[in-house]
Amino acid sequence: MKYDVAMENGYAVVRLQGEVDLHRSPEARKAILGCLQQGHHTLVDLSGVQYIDSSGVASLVEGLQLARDQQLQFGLVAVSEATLNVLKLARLDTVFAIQPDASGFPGPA
Amino acid sequence: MKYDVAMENGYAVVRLQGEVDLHRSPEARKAILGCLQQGHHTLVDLSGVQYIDSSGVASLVEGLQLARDQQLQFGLVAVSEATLNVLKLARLDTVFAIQPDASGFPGPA
Amino acid sequence: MTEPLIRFEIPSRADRLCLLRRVVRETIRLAGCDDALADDLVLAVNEACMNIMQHADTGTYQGPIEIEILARDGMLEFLLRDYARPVDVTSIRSRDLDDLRPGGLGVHIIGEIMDEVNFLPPPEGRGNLLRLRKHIVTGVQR
Amino acid sequence: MTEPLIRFEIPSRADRLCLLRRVVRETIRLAGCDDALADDLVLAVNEACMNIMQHADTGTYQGPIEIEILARDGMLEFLLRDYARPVDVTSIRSRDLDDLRPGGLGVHIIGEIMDEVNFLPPPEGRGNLLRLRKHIVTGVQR
Ligand SMILES: Nc1ncnc2c1ncn2[C@@H]1O[C@H](COP(=O)(O)OP(=O)(O)O)[C@@H](O)[C@H]1O
Ligand SMILES: Nc1ncnc2c1ncn2[C@@H]1O[C@H](COP(=O)(O)OP(=O)(O)O)[C@@H](O)[C@H]1O
Repeated sequence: MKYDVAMENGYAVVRLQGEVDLHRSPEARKAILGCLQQGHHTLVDLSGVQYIDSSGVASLVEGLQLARDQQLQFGLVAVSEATLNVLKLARLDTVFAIQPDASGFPGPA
Repeated sequence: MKYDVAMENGYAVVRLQGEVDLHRSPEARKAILGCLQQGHHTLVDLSGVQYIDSSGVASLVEGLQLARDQQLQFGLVAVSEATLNVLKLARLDTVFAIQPDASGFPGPA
Repeated sequence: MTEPLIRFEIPSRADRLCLLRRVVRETIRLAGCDDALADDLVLAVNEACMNIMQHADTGTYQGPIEIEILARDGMLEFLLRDYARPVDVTSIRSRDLDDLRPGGLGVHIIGEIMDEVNFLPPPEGRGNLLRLRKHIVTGVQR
Repeated sequence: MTEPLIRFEIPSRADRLCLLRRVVRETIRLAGCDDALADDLVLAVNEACMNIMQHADTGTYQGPIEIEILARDGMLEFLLRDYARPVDVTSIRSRDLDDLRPGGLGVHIIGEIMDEVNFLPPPEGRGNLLRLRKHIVTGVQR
């Protein structure tokens, strides 16, 4: 797994790539929570994620929870098929705000 | 592995595809020797061979020997990189007549 | 007795899950699984190994994880063996998914994907033996 | 002691070589081998397993073949274990390649590809333990 963070349309966009598994999800988690802790509305771009396991999904859930606590926006962007499959298995596909790309989010108020 | 046999330009052309290993090379051997036993000048098309081991190479050597015994022509066609690598390791790359395609052979006299 | 397609072992370390997934995938692809089914089964086996890495001996287990994959009776069977203290099977349950919190997803995911999930008595009375089974429709090459 | 990347076992059957090759390839790719080197190493390990299938117990060996792959000291190491009668090491030699005949290529190919090829005393005094070693230049991920 690798990731980068960019500012786009008022959001911090964390783009994850590769395999987000127990070994590598702590990095993803840190990147996501880091953006939120800095007060950014945050999107996670999952287009390049070939594999994600429950620890990776847990990092996304943590992001969502922290965002709610801090009254920040949080969403998923360009969710790969592999990721959507796992979100569905975890019954989380309707819990997250999901858009094909960052422009699908209205931009922070 | 799978194979087919076609007549082309006066040669029987045995086209091998896939992985020619200890498990599947007996079939390749039978196809090659079968053509020669029927008195055909024979070419083996290796363009679709992703893997060949020493048992597959041994089948080619048997073909060459039988061809010599029977005074038939025998050659290799469109040798894949994987195959050429193994022929080189076995120092057989100069022993076989090799052409990019069947038309590279002169046609039986 | 059916000969396993493969038996292999990895250390109980998160950085070996990547290889585990590749070995499982290659094995079940050769056994006739299509990509979508392979994705699911790889995920389920990965989750089961994660659970050993995270929870066996309350997270301290350092020993090997042995995996055996068999194809028989129209079924793919995955046997996962560890040498940790026996798990209290009643403690293994999926949480209520409506209660949004990170974690607690693995057991649920395994159950969604697999047809049967059972802890068996381990062969020499040590450790744990988890059996995951999945009926498959495609012809399985033996 | 270096933990192996993987330990696995296949039955001594030609129809399992395909899976062996895939497992070896995935393992050494993760360890940093490029495609060309992976091709060669897969071939060499395949040839060594073929030899067990074809020659161990004069061709009658039915037991398992155990394979261990390690990365250490800038080297990839492959340990192949069988439980056949000990081989007479002096009988294992490559033939004169100028003498054109089918067969007799495996040992030569293994020697061409590998940096070291050795029979070691097997751990519990049974069977055979063949060690193949290859120095690699790329950084090996542990
Ligand atoms: N191999 C195991 N050994 C011991 N306990 C386990 C094992 N697998 C699962 N458990 C127990 O089952 C619970 C639920 O597991 P799971 O659904 O994977 O969620 P999580 O691992 O995130 O807690 C774990 O919290 C743990 O208490
Ligand atoms: N694992 C083994 N057990 C017993 N004998 C072996 C083994 N490996 C190789 N040999 C011996 O070495 C010889 C050369 O092997 P090889 O070069 O692979 O050619 P081939 O297998 O075609 O004879 C074999 O014929 C056999 O006598």
